Amino acid sequence: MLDFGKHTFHVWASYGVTVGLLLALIVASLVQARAAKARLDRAEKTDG
Amino acid sequence: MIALLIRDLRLAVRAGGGFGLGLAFFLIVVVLVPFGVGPEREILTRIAPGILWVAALLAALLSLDRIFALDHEDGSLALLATSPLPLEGAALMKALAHWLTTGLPLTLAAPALGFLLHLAPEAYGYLFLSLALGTPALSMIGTFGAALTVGIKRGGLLMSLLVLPLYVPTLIFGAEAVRRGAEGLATAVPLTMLAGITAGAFALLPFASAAALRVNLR
Amino acid sequence: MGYAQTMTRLTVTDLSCARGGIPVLDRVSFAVDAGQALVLRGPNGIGKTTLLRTLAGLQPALAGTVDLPEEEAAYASHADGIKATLTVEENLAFWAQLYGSAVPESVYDAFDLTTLRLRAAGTLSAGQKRRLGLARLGVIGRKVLFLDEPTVSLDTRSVGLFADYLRDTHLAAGGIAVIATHIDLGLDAPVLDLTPFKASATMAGASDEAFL
Amino acid sequence: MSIWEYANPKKFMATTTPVIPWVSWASFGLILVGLGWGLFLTPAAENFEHSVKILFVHVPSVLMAINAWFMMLVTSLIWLVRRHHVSALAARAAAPIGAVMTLIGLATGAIWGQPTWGTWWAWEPRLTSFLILFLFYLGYIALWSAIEDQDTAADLTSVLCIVGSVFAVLSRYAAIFWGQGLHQSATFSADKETNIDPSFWWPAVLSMGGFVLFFIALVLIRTNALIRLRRAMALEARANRGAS
Repeated sequence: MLDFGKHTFHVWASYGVTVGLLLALIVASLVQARAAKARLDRAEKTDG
Repeated sequence: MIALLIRDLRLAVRAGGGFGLGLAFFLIVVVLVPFGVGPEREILTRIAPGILWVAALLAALLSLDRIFALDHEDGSLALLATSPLPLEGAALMKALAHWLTTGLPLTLAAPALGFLLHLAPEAYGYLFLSLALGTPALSMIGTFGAALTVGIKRGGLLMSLLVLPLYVPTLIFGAEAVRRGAEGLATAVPLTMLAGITAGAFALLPFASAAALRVNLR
Repeated sequence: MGYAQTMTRLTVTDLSCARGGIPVLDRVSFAVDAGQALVLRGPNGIGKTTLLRTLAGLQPALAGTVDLPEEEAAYASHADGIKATLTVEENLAFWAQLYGSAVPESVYDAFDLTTLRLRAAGTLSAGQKRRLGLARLGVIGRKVLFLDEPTVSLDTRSVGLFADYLRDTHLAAGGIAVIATHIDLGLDAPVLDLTPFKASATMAGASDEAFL
Repeated sequence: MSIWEYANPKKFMATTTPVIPWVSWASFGLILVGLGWGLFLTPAAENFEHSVKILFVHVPSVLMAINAWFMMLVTSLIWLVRRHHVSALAARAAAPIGAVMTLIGLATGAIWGQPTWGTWWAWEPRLTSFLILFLFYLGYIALWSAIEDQDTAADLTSVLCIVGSVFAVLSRYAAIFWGQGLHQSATFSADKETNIDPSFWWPAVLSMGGFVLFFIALVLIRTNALIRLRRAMALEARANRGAS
């Protein structure tokens, strides 16, 4: 694992947190988007 | 305008506890703190300004959601909206009524409770002054929060979440003024900022509250 | 307590209004002259309350115009804004003060409240509270009244009292009243049935219209 | 064709949907390159050694946290003035992103300061004002979900956003004033690129660009999702009305 001297842990921790939170946000948004699309398709189907 | 203020004050007194409720809560919070923090004199003296201010803030918050909720339920809010009194004036009077029933008693009682927390002798004047300058802002900001959440069922908790962040500047400058007063430092800056925020709140928030009320009445 | 005899007139042209973002009434038009009343009829949910709230200015209309003398509208609904802990007198005094007028003694007799004058409003019966709510209209001195089911929970004698007040005091002095009610008030007022103005399900103007 | 053309939700969705993949990949690429470069190719700074690399995530997230709120303020004003549904939904879509950006800024700021302060959290003026901003975001998001009628929610949240912006600025000065009370002056304030020497400049700019595109892409995705949701609700409401 690349060694960043004294602050190795700190650097990796901050990147880990950042990527982790961004991924969580992306996943949540995509799940919400897919649910919205599904609901819309159902509404448009019954709307005829 | 004054008619609404007088009616609200009369309602607060008639409903019993109008003046006493906020005060009692303030007393309880201040009395609870030493139980949590311990009776050591040095600790209490140091945190006294902060505790008194946080207690005042929570007491103001406690009695906020009744400001518009009662009028909304019995329909007088709609009648007020169609009266010659503009909603901005109504919001202003409601804030003033809330301050008179909650903020003012707190300001008068706070120095007396300072003894319980071993507040530094020099700080009593600043405590009174900072509360006198700051509590009106608490009422006006609170009235805005109440106007935003008047239509929401069980909106009390949500209102606290909306209003507390808005209280931060007043709390910081208020408590800081007392703390610096206690240590004999210059308190001009925090006190002027405190007064500035209160003035700004009374200039901006009646209009924001009226806008929120109009939306909720739609 | 007569009103200035200026020609007060209420004209409504092509008014469309919505409830909860969905249009309920489309292109309602009518006019009411001074001293006249108009009774609104129609099935529940047709939009009587919505129309009255729009006329009183409590909510914006989707389209159309409402012309009435400036600052002369007053609204009264089921929720009559009575404070239980205040006495009858204090309730009326508050509304009078708010509208910048005084409480005329005649209003106590007109609504049979003389004996209840010093009673706390909370201790009144539903019918008495209703009469106090209506007495407010007599106190605020507004010429154009928009009344939503004013006679609910009133006994026949009180309904008669209210009808007399409307006819002999309010309308006689050149006032106007638009009333949504199913009870015959004995006023020889024209009746407007709102059914023909019911908005079609696909009418434009719904707040979601941009999404459809 | 004025830009207000895009206020029409269907048109907005039609024009933005093809753009989203491009912006998403561009932001992914920029972030990858920016952070990769920053992590592996830059030397250790004089007195901070490698912990300066934390800045490549801290600075962009902090900037995006502020810009997201500013964007919400602008879209709220557009909603109040022009009544365009898309801008109100864009504000609602941006709020969670801004909140997460603030959270990232707080976390990375705390990690960045830990070696100097010796603790994981210090009530340092900058971090404190971002903590307050985070509370504003929570209130805003909570208000949206507390109201059923969508137009009322849009109006009330817009008013809250405007008033909140004024108080957010006030809180910023209050936090700075209050921070001076700490007898330790802010030894470093991790201020923007200004105090970063040239060799760090490129990775910082790249990752910043990446974060901006990330924000845009996600706002578009979330706004379109909200538009579809709103359209579905409208269709369902019409179906109920038609049936009743």
